[in-house]
Amino acid sequence: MYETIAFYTFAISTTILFLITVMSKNVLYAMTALASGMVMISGFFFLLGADFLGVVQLIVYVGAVMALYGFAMMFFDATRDIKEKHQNPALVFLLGGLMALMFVVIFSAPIIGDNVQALYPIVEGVGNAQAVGMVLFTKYLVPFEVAALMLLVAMIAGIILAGKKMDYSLTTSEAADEEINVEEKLQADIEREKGEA
Amino acid sequence: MDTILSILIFFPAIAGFVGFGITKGSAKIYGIAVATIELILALLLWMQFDTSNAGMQFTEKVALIADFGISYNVGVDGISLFIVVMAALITLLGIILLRPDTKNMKNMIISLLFLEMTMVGVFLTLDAIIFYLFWELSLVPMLYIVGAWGGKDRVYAAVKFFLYTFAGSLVMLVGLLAMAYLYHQANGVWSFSILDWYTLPLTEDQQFWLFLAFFAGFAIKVPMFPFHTWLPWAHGQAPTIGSVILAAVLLKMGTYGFVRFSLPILPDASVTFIPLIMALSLIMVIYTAMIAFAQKDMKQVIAYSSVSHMGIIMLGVFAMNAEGLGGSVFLMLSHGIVSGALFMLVGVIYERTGTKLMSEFGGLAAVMPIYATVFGLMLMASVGLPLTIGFVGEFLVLLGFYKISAIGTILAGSTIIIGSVYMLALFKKSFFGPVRHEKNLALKDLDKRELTALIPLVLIVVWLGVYPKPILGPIDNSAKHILTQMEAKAINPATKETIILSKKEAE
Amino acid sequence: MLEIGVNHYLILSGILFSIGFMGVLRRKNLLMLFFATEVMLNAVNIAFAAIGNYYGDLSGQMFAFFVIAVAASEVAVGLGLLIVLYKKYGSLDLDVISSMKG
Amino acid sequence: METLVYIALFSPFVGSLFAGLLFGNSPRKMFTGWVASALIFVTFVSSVTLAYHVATVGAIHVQMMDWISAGDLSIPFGFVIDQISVTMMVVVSLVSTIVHIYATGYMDHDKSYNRFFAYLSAFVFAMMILIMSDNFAGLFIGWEGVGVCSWLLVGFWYHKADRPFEENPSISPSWAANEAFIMNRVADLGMLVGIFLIYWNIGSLQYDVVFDAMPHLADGILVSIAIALFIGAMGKSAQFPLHTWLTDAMEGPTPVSALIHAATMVTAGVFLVIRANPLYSLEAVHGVSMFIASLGTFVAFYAATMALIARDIKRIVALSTLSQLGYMFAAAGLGAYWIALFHLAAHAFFKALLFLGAGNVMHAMDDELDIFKMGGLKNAMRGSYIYMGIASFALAGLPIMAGFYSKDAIIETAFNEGTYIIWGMLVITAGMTAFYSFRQVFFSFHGEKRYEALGFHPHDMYKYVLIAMAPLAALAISFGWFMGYYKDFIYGLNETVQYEMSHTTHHWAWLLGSIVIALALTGIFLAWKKYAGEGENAWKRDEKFEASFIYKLLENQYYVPKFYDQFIVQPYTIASAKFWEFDKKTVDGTVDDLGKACLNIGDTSRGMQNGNLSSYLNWMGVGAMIIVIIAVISSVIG
Repeated sequence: MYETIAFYTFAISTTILFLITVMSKNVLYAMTALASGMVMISGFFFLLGADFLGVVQLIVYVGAVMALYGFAMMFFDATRDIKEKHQNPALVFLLGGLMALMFVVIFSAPIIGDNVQALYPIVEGVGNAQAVGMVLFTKYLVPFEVAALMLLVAMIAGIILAGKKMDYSLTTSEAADEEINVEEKLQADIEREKGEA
Repeated sequence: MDTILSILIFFPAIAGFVGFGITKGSAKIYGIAVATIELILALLLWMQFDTSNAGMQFTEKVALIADFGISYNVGVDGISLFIVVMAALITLLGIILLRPDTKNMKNMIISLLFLEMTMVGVFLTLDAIIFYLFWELSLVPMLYIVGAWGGKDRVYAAVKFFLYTFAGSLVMLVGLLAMAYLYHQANGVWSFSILDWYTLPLTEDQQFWLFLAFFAGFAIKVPMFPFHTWLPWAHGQAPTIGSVILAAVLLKMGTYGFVRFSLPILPDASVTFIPLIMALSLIMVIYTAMIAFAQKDMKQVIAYSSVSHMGIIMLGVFAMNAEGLGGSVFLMLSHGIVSGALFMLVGVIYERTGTKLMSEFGGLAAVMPIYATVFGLMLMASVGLPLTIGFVGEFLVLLGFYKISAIGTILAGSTIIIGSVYMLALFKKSFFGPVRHEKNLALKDLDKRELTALIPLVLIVVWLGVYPKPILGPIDNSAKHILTQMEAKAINPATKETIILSKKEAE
Repeated sequence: MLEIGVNHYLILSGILFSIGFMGVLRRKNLLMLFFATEVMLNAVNIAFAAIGNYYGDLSGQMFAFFVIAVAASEVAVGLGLLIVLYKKYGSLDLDVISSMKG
Repeated sequence: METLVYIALFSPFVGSLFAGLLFGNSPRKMFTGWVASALIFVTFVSSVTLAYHVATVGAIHVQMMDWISAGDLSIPFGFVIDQISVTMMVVVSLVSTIVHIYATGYMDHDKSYNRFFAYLSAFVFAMMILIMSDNFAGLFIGWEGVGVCSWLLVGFWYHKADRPFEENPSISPSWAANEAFIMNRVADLGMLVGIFLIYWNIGSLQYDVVFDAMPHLADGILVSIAIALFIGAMGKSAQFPLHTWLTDAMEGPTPVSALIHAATMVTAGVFLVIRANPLYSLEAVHGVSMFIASLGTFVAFYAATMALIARDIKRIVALSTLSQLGYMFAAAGLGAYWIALFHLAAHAFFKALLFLGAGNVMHAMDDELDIFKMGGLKNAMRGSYIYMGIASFALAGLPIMAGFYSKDAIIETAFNEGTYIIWGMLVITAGMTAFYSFRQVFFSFHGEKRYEALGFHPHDMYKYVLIAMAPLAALAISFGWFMGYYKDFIYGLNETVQYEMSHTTHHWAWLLGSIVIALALTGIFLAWKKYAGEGENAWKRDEKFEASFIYKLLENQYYVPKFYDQFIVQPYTIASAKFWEFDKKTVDGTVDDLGKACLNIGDTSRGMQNGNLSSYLNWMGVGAMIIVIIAVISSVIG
């Protein structure tokens, strides 16, 4: 019974929070709602018996990722409301709604899983963290190491991209830049001259 | 001697590569030399050819992708032999006729040599994938020839030619793949060998769709009405050599495809489709002949007349008896020779005057008597005068098709009337009457270069008109062979009834 | 209705995914787009975990782990790029950053 | 004897090659004409020898080589020399020899003299193939061959410009040549169909095989074959409605008209019917034969009416040829094949003579053709006058002359068969024939010397030419005397060619003959009265008559050429232009539109690539949606 209550509580709250994330004009609100949504999601994991995953969710998402977002936002002007031009909002809602409807329709049908064999069954009597560890470091060792490497690479990339000088374009050469964005270039030049003056 | 077919196919290509290293001035000589050697090889093949054997000869087979049954597989029979010889001959004469001051002569020669490889390849290969490969490759040099040396709308014409034929052959490719798939289903192994396909039994339904797929590729190439409109453009814009090869050899690829693929592989569908083919061919014969009459440009007259004659060839292919089929293959050759010569002749006058409009000429017979004589002879061959090459094929085709439909034959036979109408109108407008323009009085008659290119064709036109046996014999053998295969393979008794192997047996 | 089965989780996951999807369609600000993708990733994670639970298999969780790992690296690199973009254009609005007009 | 056959066949070919290949492009060389003439003479001599051989020993059948063999079809180059072909050979080679010699004089100022002889000899060669071939395909070779030579020769003076129809009904030599060729091709198609029918029903094209098998065929097939072959014959022999080319073909040089369009080629149709006599005498095709006879009679009458008022000297002769061809067809259609053949031979002699005489007149009058501008030439051109007179007497069918025997026999045949309408029309036509042929003679040789006012200085042809024409004159007079011998000769061929008058006809023959002679004499007398007078009796133009409807109708050849122009040529031209338009606009246009549609779709959808990531995402979303929807639908369906 408590599972039902918990599920619906978490479900309703995540839905609302994520809707706020998606619809809010204010970045800060959006980020806050996202972070809260993440926390709520970890609740599902606990409900589903994936304790370790829930913890990781909390640590990685709510802790690390949100912190990163937080830091990143310092570079941007986060206080101002975001102005966006919505060309055809109706279409967006229609598509989103349709998508949701589809998923509801699809998943309403009972799942038939008789012929599915559990490849890595959950070992009875062992805690979730242990079970995860056993699978992760045996069967999924190589992907795990690759993921680790990927994270390392991502970290280095993040540092380099964010840490370079402000007036230096990393992604494009100057020549190509000129061709593509003559106007912006001109404006930037004017601004720089102003600054020097 | 065992590898003579491979040599025939690849010698021009290798020579083409070597040609990149030739100096500009000697390019034409080089081209003539290569084409001569190729022709000699082709003639050698003919000498070695066993005329009593109706099947494939000189076969070579090298597996390329064994898992999918794709192999380099070549062979020659009575039908392909002469088309290859003709392709080699026409290429040689075309190169001879090239003006020495053609721009980028070297590139032209190289294009022509590559084109020769693809042409010979198409007619000799027995593997569907390799066939398709050569089939498509042949577009490329032609695209260059039209696009680089053509008239003022050359790019439009070249692109149209390329895209149109390419679109059709893609559908054909689907058909080829489906065919291989069906073969795999039936036998458990992949094979793209046409000879294997000949033995594969197919239901009528499968044949129906496969026929349509093949039809898309071949019909556009032929070109059958209503897919013919690329041809006048291509001819109108192509340089002389381009038109000559296009009309003489490339169009024959379409009808050859029908003979090699559609008939023996899909006998029941071929019979089912006779009414459609007949209707389209008759429209081709009559409608395009009338259009030819309305033309003002000499070259366009001949271009449309090509379409008209291809209609007759198509009728012969679907006559379902040895007379018609043999006749249509012979007509392919004769049309190649005659239309090639006619395009050369138009090229000759175009070089001199810079125009192809008939209204600019008149009275040329008095100014250029030899030219007029050669033109007149080719014209007579084109309208199917007995004792010229044009008659034999046309007569046999009409004779053969009479068994299928008397009315159809009478309508198709009107080609001898309306064919002479547009041809004689052309001749009258350009060669008869008073000389209309002062400047035409100074025109020079054929020179040595042009005579060298044209005299062999004249001789062939007369020789094969009087004594077609050396060529008709092997063709007839192979045509009967194909019909035997068809009859053996046909599943519908009505088909067996339509195919007439021998008249005596039918009675 | 009261008995929470795998279907419930999947439906929820679908709805959340659709919310994220809507965000992706609707948002013009790159940062907000990132948020929307995070929503979608999380929605998928729920589905993984639910299915894994349903079959008594750990593979679902494993995939969820890797999704989280990928999400983390994506954020790291993506934010770096965002910063570079912001430096270059002074804005994160996609309507401003449209240099690939064909 | 075989060698002789080949000599007869190929010596004209050699002559043609000699004149054409060696000297075709060089300036006029008199000896080419003589060499060609000599070679034709060789043919003549061989033909006569062969005729003797046929008469004494029997027919000769030779096979030279295979021509076409495909499937079961096997066509050899084979030649058969029997009574029919040898008759034709002798006639053709004799007339050809004389025309060749005549042409050496007639064409001696023409710069294309050598070319002329190349064509003329080539024609004789083709004609020989036509006659001698032992199968229908070989016949067709000759058939088309003579067609081409006729095209070349009618269009010999190709440099002449087109003139409007009102000025010159045959427009120009090149136009007339094309007309002749194309109209013949129409008929050739019929003949081809006949050949196809024969092949698919009998399996061979050899005459002997075909005629042996004929009686066993179904009636319907026989009738079809008979009709198809006769359509072929109609074209070559210029029977209505394919007759207009013959008068226009008079644009060619006169020797050509004499040889091709009077004596030989135009009789090929008659020859075909005679050749196929085992077919046409079958009971099943009686209807077709009757049709042939009726059409022949009609054409005889029809052409004669036009000849009554024609002004062009060559046209008159051409129309009389047409009329006489009608007689031949009447005889052949009624079953009197040998009489038709006999008339063919007789006609060849006197008509060639008539034409050559007309040629002399033209030559003398600087190519003036209008008989209204001639008159009183008899003193200036005595030789030609005599020849023309003889030929006209023969044509009119006066006693002793060749025409009397042959034509009278035809008329008798019509009586004998009980086809009295045909008989009546033929008799009337005989009267008209006499009138128009003498009208022409009197117009040109008697009466006032109208040419003097126009500044002509006529002079007769070279002596040797006139002498060369003498054999023709002799035969025009005497050929009929040999009718009995000829009958014995040709009866040796087969039964169907034999034809005997019934007893009653024999009984009344004297009366029938008298009627014809009386009518002919009346015709001549009328012509004399009207056109031969001098001084105050001299002929004057009758403006009122020339304005009458009948005159206009005849002058315009019953408006048949007009009809062809209005209802065939022009619609064809317009339809061609329309088709071209259609081809460009609709057929090609559709293809272009397809290409343009692709281009436009690309151009329009290029807007999607606006560089805005957000809109890309939207498109992606739409795509994802579509995929999901498809997935749902397919899972529901399948």
